[in-house]
Formats: sequence, C-alpha cells, structure tokens
Amino acid sequence: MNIKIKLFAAAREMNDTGELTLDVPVGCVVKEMKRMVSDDYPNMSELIMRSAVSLNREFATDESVVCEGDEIALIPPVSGG
Amino acid sequence: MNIKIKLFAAAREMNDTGELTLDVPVGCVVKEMKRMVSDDYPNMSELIMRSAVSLNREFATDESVVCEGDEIALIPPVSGG
Amino acid sequence: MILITDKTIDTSKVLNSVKSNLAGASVLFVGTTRQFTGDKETIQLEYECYESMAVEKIQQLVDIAESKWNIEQCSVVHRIGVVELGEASIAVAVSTGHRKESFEAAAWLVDELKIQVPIWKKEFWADGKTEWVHPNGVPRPSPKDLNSIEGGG
Amino acid sequence: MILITDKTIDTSKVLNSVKSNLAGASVLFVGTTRQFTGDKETIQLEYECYESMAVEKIQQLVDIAESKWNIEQCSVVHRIGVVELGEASIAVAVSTGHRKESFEAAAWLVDELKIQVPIWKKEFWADGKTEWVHPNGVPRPSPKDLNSIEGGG
Repeated sequence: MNIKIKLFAAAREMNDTGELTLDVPVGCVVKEMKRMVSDDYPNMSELIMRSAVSLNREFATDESVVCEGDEIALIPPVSGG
Repeated sequence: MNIKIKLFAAAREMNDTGELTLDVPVGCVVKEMKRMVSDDYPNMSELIMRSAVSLNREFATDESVVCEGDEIALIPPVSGG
Repeated sequence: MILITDKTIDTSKVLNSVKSNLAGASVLFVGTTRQFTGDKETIQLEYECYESMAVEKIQQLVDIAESKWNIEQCSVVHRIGVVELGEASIAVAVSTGHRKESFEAAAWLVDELKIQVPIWKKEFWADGKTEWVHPNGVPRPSPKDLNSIEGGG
Repeated sequence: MILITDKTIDTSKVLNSVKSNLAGASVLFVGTTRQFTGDKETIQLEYECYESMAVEKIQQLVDIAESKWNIEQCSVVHRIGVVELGEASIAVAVSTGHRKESFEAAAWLVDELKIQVPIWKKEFWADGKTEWVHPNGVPRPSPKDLNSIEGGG
C-alpha cells in the first residue's frame, strides 16, 4: 500500500520536499517503516534514528501499525519555545 | 528626648494619626520604646507585639538604640503584593 | 524600574521595561484583586505604603536577586490606594538568558516582597466590613533576619 | 487561547486573555530571540511547525495543566516563520487563585511544550551558517511516554 510521510525542518530541507510517498506492506509497523525510509533516503538515516513518528497527530510507538490513509509524519527532535 | 514614630495601616487607623510623639530616655532601645508605646496606647498593644520597628528605613532589632532625629516607624506585619 | 504608584499599572510597559537582546526569557507576574477568598467576597482592596522604606527595600531585593541569578533586567511596580476587582496591585518582570532563572527570580522577588516590604492591604468585604491584613498565622522573620538575608542587603 | 501565528505576538493581548476576577495571580512567560548562545551570535530565528498536531498537543498539555493545578485561564501562543532579535517566539499566560500555581503551571507548560510539541527552530548564525535545532544531548521521552504523561493526554 502507498503511504505519505510528512517531513519537517532538517528532514524537509534535506529532501527538498515536505512529503515522501512510500510503498509498504500491509501490517507494516513504525519501526519497519522507519527502516525503509532510511534505506531509501540514507542522507536522513541519522536523523530518522533520532526521530519520532506520529500517526494521526499522536506519537506512535515502534510497534504501532501503519494503516492506509493514516496521517503520518516524521518528527525530528523538537526545538520550539 | 522626643522622638516621632510613624504609624501605618491598622496602627494608623486605631489612633487616627500617622505619627506619634514620645518622650524616651537617651539610650532607649527598641524593646523599651515598644513597651512605652504599648503602655501609652493599650489599644495597640497586641499589634505592637507583632510589629517590627524600622530605624532610618532599616529593620531594627530589639536591642537597637533609638537616637534623636532617627526616622522611626512601627511596621505591622506586611501584606503587600 | 522600581515604582510605587497610585495609578493603574500598565503591565505591558512593565514587561517592555525588561526587554533586552541578551535575554531569551522574560517572566511577568501580575497580582490582581481576587473576588473570593474561600467563601468571603472582596469588593475592593486598598494598599498603603511606607514609600521611602519600601523603595529602598525593593531595591535591596533586586540587588540580591541580581547576585543570585544572571538577570538582564528587572522591574517591580506596586500600586497603592484603592484597587478594584481584577486590577493589578503588583507587577514584577524579570528577563534572563534562560527561562529557569526568570521564573525563579520573579517568584522569589514576589515572595520576599510579601515578607519584607512595608506595604499593607486593606480588605473591603462584600458584607461591608473592612480589615487591615496583618498576617500572624505564619511567623514572620525577625527584624534581624530581615537585614541579613543571604547576599546581604 | 491556543494559537500558532506568523504575525508578531501581542503579549499584552495574551496576558489580557487570561484575565479573571477569580484570579489573584497571572504569570506571563515570553520567550525571545536571544542574540548570544555562549559566544555564538544569532541574527534571527525561523520556526516551522506541524500545525494541526501542534495545536492538538498544546491543547492536551493545557488539559493536563488544568487537571494538575487550579487554573482560571490559560493561553499558549507560538510564532512561526522568521523571528527577529528581541521578538517573541512564544508567550504562555496562566491565571490562578494564588501565585504559586501560576508560576508552576506556566513553567511546566513551557517545559513540556519544548519536549512534546512539533515545532522546530532554525538558527541563523552571524557567520552565515544556518542550523535546524534537533537536540540530541538530552534523551527525549520515547513516543510511548509522550502519550502516557500523567493525567492522560
């Protein structure tokens, strides 16, 4: 299934885009999804390791299942305030 | 010697004046001065017991000597803020 | 800025007075006339002040705060006279490089002001009674302690 | 009031937004662009935000704060886009019955926002370099922790 992953901050700038499209197997969990993005975009791998993932605007765990249509984002360590 | 004692808040209202004049012996210390005021103004005695005294705008101790010309004030427990 | 005033406190002016490009954080505390204390209703407050001593004491507190924290700018304004419901009786603003210091210094200044600075509050209760507030529940520092607070002053 | 804005933050408006006759204390925290970090000079900051999630996360933090402290009113405003030296990037205001709670709740909200809310800062250094700030010195809570912070969320 195809998923879209929002990118922000350094991740967005590294790829000159605010959104990646990725083909992942049904039942794919966050940990696998991160590894697949890391494989496809090795320039981001260090940052991905330090990043969280949100599903539908909530932080997900490594084992959270990614579903088609989920609003998915890569959340690098935040620095607001 | 004659001294003047500034009164504030409840102490001022109890006596309808912002300043008392008192005749005290030379070398008089704060503790004695408080007792003399208490004797002359028994309506204030409870408040005086709970009050500090300032000499020249600094808190004094019970043993501080009161000098002629000092700026003296009775400082009831404060409640600013 | 240290100020005792019988006018409405302009809180944005107080905040602006601590502006600094070296500061990453500013904290403004505003104390206002609260309508209820438990189930007792206040209709207004009145503040009285031994002004010359209060200004000196506040300056001493600011000096101590500046020795305890890395403060860029610091302002303390206290209102006297009648203060209506919701109006500010006190505004304290502190700016520092980092936020922890702003919070700590501002809270400390308000705490100490309430112990050490000769300002008094009169409650006007809704039932028509009035009352000068001279707290006695909590033991207040002896005058000696007041002059020997850490950092001098 | 919870707001993400690309306009200058009107800090007095933020403070006014927490006005309440039931409050005796208000604390306003303002985070500003600091010129120096150690000996490195900043010329401006730029903030980016995952807005829909940020607003939800801030609302969750406000809900938790309201369960932890007796809060009358609470506002959080964060600016995005370019923020010049001395300008506010964030303003947090809290009003409570008593001052201790205002200080604690405001400090807690800023602390948590800096850990949990998807907003990012880009430094523009005076030497011409730029840098997205993605802190790694301090371990950040695992995503699991983030959703199970005390009080729910």
